[in-house]
Amino acid sequence: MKIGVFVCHCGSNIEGTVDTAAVAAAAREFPGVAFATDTMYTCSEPGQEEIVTAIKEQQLDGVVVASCTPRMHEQTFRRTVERAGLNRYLFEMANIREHVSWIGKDREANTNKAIDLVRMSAAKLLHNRPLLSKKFEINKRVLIIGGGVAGIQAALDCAEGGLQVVLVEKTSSIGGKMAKLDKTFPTVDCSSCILGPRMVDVAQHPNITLHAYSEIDEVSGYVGNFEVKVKKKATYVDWKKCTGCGVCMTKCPSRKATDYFNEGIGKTTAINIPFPQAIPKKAKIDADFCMKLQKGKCGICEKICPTGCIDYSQQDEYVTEKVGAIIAATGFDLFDWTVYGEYGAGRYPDVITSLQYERMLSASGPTGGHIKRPSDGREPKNVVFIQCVGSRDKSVGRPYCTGFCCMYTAKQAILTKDHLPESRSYVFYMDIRATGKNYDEFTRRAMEEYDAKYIRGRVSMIYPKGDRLLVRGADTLMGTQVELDADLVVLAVGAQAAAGANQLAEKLRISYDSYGFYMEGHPKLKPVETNTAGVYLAGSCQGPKDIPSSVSQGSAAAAKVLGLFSKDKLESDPQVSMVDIKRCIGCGKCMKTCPFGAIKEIDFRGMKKAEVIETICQGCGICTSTCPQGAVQLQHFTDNQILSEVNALCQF
Amino acid sequence: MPVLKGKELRIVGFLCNWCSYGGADTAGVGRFTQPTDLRIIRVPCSGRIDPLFIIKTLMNGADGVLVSGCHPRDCHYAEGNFYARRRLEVLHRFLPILGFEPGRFEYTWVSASEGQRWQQVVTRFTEQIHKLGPAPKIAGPEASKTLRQMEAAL
Amino acid sequence: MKYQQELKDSIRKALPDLDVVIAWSSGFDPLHATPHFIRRDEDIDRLEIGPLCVHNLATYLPGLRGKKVGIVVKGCDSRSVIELLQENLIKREDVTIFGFPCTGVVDQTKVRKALGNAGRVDFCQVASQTLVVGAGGTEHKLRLSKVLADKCFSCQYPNALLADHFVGEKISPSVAEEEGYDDLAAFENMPLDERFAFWQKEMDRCIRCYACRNACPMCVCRDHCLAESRDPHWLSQEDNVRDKWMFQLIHAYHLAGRCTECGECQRACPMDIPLLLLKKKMNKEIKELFQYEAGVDPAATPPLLSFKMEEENIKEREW
Amino acid sequence: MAKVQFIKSADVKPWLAELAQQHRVFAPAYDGEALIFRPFDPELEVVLDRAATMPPKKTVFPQSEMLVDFTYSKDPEDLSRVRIEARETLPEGKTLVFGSRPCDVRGFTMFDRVYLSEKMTDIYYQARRRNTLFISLACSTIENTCFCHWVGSDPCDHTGSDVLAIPVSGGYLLESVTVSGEKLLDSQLLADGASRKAEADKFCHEIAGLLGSTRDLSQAPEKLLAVFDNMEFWEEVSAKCLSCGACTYLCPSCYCFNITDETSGMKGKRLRSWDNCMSAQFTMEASGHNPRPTKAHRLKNRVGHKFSYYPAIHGGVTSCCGCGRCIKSCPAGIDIREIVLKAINFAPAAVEE
Repeated sequence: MKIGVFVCHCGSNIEGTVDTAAVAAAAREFPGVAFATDTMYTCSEPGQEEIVTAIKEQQLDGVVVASCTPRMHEQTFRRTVERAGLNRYLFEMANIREHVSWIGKDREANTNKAIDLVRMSAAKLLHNRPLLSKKFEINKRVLIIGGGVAGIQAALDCAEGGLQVVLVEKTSSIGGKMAKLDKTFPTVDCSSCILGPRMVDVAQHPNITLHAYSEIDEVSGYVGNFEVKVKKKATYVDWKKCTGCGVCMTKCPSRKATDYFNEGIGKTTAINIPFPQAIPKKAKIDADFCMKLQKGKCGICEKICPTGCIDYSQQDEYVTEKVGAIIAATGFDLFDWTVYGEYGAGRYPDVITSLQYERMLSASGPTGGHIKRPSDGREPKNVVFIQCVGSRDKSVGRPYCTGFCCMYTAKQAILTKDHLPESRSYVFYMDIRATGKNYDEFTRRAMEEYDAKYIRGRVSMIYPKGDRLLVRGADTLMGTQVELDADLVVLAVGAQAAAGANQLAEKLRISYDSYGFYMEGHPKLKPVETNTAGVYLAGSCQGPKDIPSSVSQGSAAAAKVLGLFSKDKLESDPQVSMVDIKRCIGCGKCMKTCPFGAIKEIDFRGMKKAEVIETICQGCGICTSTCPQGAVQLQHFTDNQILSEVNALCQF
Repeated sequence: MPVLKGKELRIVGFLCNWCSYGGADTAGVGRFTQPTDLRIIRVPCSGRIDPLFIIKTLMNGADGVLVSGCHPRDCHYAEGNFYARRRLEVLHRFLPILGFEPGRFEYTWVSASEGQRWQQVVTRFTEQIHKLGPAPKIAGPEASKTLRQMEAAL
Repeated sequence: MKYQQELKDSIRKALPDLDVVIAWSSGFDPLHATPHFIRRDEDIDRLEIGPLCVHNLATYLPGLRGKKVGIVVKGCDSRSVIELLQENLIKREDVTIFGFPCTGVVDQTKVRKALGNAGRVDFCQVASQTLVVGAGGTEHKLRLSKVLADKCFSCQYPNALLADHFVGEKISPSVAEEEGYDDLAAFENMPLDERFAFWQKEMDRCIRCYACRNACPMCVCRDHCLAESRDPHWLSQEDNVRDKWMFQLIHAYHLAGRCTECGECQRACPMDIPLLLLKKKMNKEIKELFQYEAGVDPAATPPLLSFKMEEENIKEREW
Repeated sequence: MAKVQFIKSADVKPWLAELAQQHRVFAPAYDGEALIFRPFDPELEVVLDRAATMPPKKTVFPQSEMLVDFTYSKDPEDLSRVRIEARETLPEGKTLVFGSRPCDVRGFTMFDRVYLSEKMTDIYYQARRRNTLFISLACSTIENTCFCHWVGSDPCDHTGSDVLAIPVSGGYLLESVTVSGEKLLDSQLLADGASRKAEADKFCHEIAGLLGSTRDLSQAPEKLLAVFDNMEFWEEVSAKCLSCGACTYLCPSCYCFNITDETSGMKGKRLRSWDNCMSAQFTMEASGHNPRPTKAHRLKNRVGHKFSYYPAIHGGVTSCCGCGRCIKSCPAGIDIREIVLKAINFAPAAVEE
């Protein structure tokens, strides 16, 4: 093999602490290396051209680039060598930036390490073989998990793009958190007025199949050909017949059911439609509160339902959807703020969350849009907002900034003044994060036009004082203690990963960070991709996001799916396992351990042998480390390739 | 093969592509300074790591071997690190019978987001290996050369 | 051996339906037995069972796939049969298992040591607790407790765990289970550097004949072993300690969770390398970690081919 | 005329120490439970009362040896032009083996006919053979596996040795066989042994008698060929064979090898290592076809080669020295004598009309 080695300066990123010329010089001594040079920016147009030229002029048949991480540019350079006529797998990358130049300043040690990494890459490359992709059919349907604004946007964009969409929503209506909001910042326009029509579009779009009150049970398959088992939870109402008339709700005697939609402000009936604009507008029975289901007595809804759709014997139902791509848009949950003893840990009825306040502000909410103290129904005079509850707080394991609380607090201060002109709002904040378009102007308005008093500092304690609350905190700008009499305290509770996010990620085979938010393919360049081909992300499941960002991601994910499906066939990654039929003894250990069922038993001249189904194989290599005789080898990571790296490093 | 005039020891890492290799990248992006001894071999999944690679590396004279994969339950391939965990744990317990100091091989889990953790892992492991010092070497391919020299001496 | 005749009768009855029955007969001298392939009725007469029947005949089973095979097994051998069944390497319906209660087999190395340079062996008799050997004109009385194989002193399964025909009365193990790894514990008390040196010294005399591998009933790769392969190329053919030791570790690791501790590797080794020690260590750890013993349950899944989301006994170090 | 000396048992080690000044001396000593020829070490007990587990084959025919070492070097002007510099690595130095058995050493004469023939000389073998001297020791015990007398030898056979030592009371009678051997017998520690010659002769006579009656193998070449195509015969006799290499590697007269190249970086070496015909790899062709696909084919080759094909081209000499190690060390207890006799006595079943 004639190998060319290109050692990248990456400006001063590498050259600053690695003598790239020395690395290139050392590389010239390695077996197979016929050409080695150092270049300023290998990934740049002239840098790539240099590789192409060298391949042609020097008749190279293998290339090593020593630069950044392969997770960044492996694809780039594979295309480069392909342009020059080489197979893309006759290429190796040595990571001398993230793993060398950026983590140490000792130039001698770094240079020596870089030389070793290039030695390893060249040694492996000597064992590389050209690999060719196979084409396979794809199922051009997309599954979207989560019917919040991000999921809705993705669903509509995909459906408009001509794809069949399956939308799965955990609750009985789509709409997500946005449906609960009264107004949105910074325009203060009505949330349900802008979201409502889009929800209706989802309901009416011929390309969208909606499974509400459903969850993902199992996911199998691979990009282009997933099979998803959806669990449709029992609603005890036949939705085919339910018209959403709501008569059942008026007569249901069980009126103490938790009103999840209204964040527990008030109660609802055991059989309910969560809110008037619900999509689908169908009733469901909350079994925990239904007297018929709990005690076998009642049955009123069944008697009065004009369409006879009540079915107390309904069971969970499973449907299998075959799709080619999946978008996870599972959103977020609110942090459980009751861990904060200083805010009363839930003991004071007049300390509420921002989302509960949002429901209170909403004209369709439980108070009809009147701001009332939950304790006595009185209109508050002093409203104290506390920001960063469960955000930017290491002590509760939430060091990150939720990002949108500053903005909705300003919105709520403005709305408070609108509702109660006599009131005064106080906002305890750490910093104001108002980096969006028209955002900073908006917070300014809250302070300047709506007379919200912003106090930079944290609240140390809330005490009951008569029927009011005493809020004690610090004003760090003034360096003074602050004590305020409050009628209502609103906590700007931060976002955390949705309950069950981890379990879903395991089913989807995507990774999540230590807080449970899903990991994107690349923090900059692949914001909606995941490391699992065919699985995309939208909205707050990847990290807390406001509405515009969630919508953007919904559209972005849809664009990715549309892009993926623009091809009629997909190319399989040829980095899959292959069985050397001569070595295989048919013991089947590989089949036992393959997580994908990608290895099947075949009969070869009367002997049992293993065979890899290339399109199903994901290239993990578990089979290769399981096979005792080394008969099944993961291409591009064969035993010999890894051994050659080991031997290049350890020649004692 | 003396490594960098005796300043470094030979430490080989086997890292899964999706989590730990990414974590090492994240550490780089964060400029989290680390000792320079470690050389990383990238594999798709910790499940690809045949424990025999680790044995082979130690037999070849490496002073330390560090394996890192996705946290259990976070495997990109769903199950790879579960298999790896069993195989690596067995190896970890098996190596001492051969006379390898227990600390020469460790395995751990580092996610792609845990740059700082990666820095700590590398730093701690490197310190551990330096504390153990160079590993005793096993007569390998060069042994026959010695024999030949012995023959020549007579 | 008490049950020899009973066993012969049992085989005689079954033979017409079988292609071959594998048993033992007397070998090249009175002190050695040898595997005996019974194909014809008259072959049955030469069958012998007893403490000289050291060979684990299960090793032959995968090579006889497709044939109807009868096999006589000791308790330890039966575990190998079970393990082969579990791994689908043989078919249950093709194998007829004849079991008998085993009171232990000799370790020929110990016998050789005890006899010294005795010369030609003229006869060998098994008395209750002794082996009486006539060699070089003298009669040597060897106490069985001195010459039985080490594995027999930690044996938990003296009766075949799986048998179609069992002759004689089942006996109970002579040692408590926890004592099984005492010899290992002694070795593990050696300082690390001595262990390291020990193995290098032991491996140095390996001649790479691979008797250890070929005698092993669970080494089913047979002609496709990594030892001689260039692709994958794990080992060179050079006579150095590193490659020879590496081979034994490949062997040990490929047996992890599969080894039935029959000790054939060590018995077969013409250079008397204590190979069983490596396997015992592996088994001990597997047992501790996964409460698993190979070759006990044909329906079990070997621990390294499975996993649990939460492993009770793996404390991942806070690394 | 052979030089005849006497050495007291107690002087053996001092004498070996003396010889070790000019030679690499190997003598049988225990390594673990195995008795092997180890480099002489005054600390180690030299064990002479029984045959070693392993013959001293390695001293002349190493388990593996480097034939050539090679280095790649690049043309600095054009890195893709690579030169290979290869160097023969001929073994040097003098070796002396003490305590080998007559059968062990006689094995090398089987090698000699192949490696030192008129047509072809193996220079590596030749160098070691020339530089290795053997002081063999006549056997004082006979084991069940001994059958040197079947193949034309006896416990006092000096063929291939440089000196033959015969146990006599108080020590050993040392009789030179070759000129080089004679030179070894110059030590101050030795005394003239002529007076003990008779005792030695008596010993040899008696020990040979213990071997018992011999078997006539003269028909073996022909009879083995007769059963060549009788695979049923070979399947039956090979049924218990495990296809390992214990028999061949412990055999003093098995001389087959394999050649492999190993490279590391820009350096490499060509290795010759023992190979054995019992392994499936031995005849495996690159295409995947194996002309000896089963252990029956392979065992047939081993027996046939030693008792039929080799004698056919080497003047009737059986390529077996009767040491019995293949029997003793076979993990399955295969007895080569039994197979040969079975072939000789094999009567084809009468063809049914």
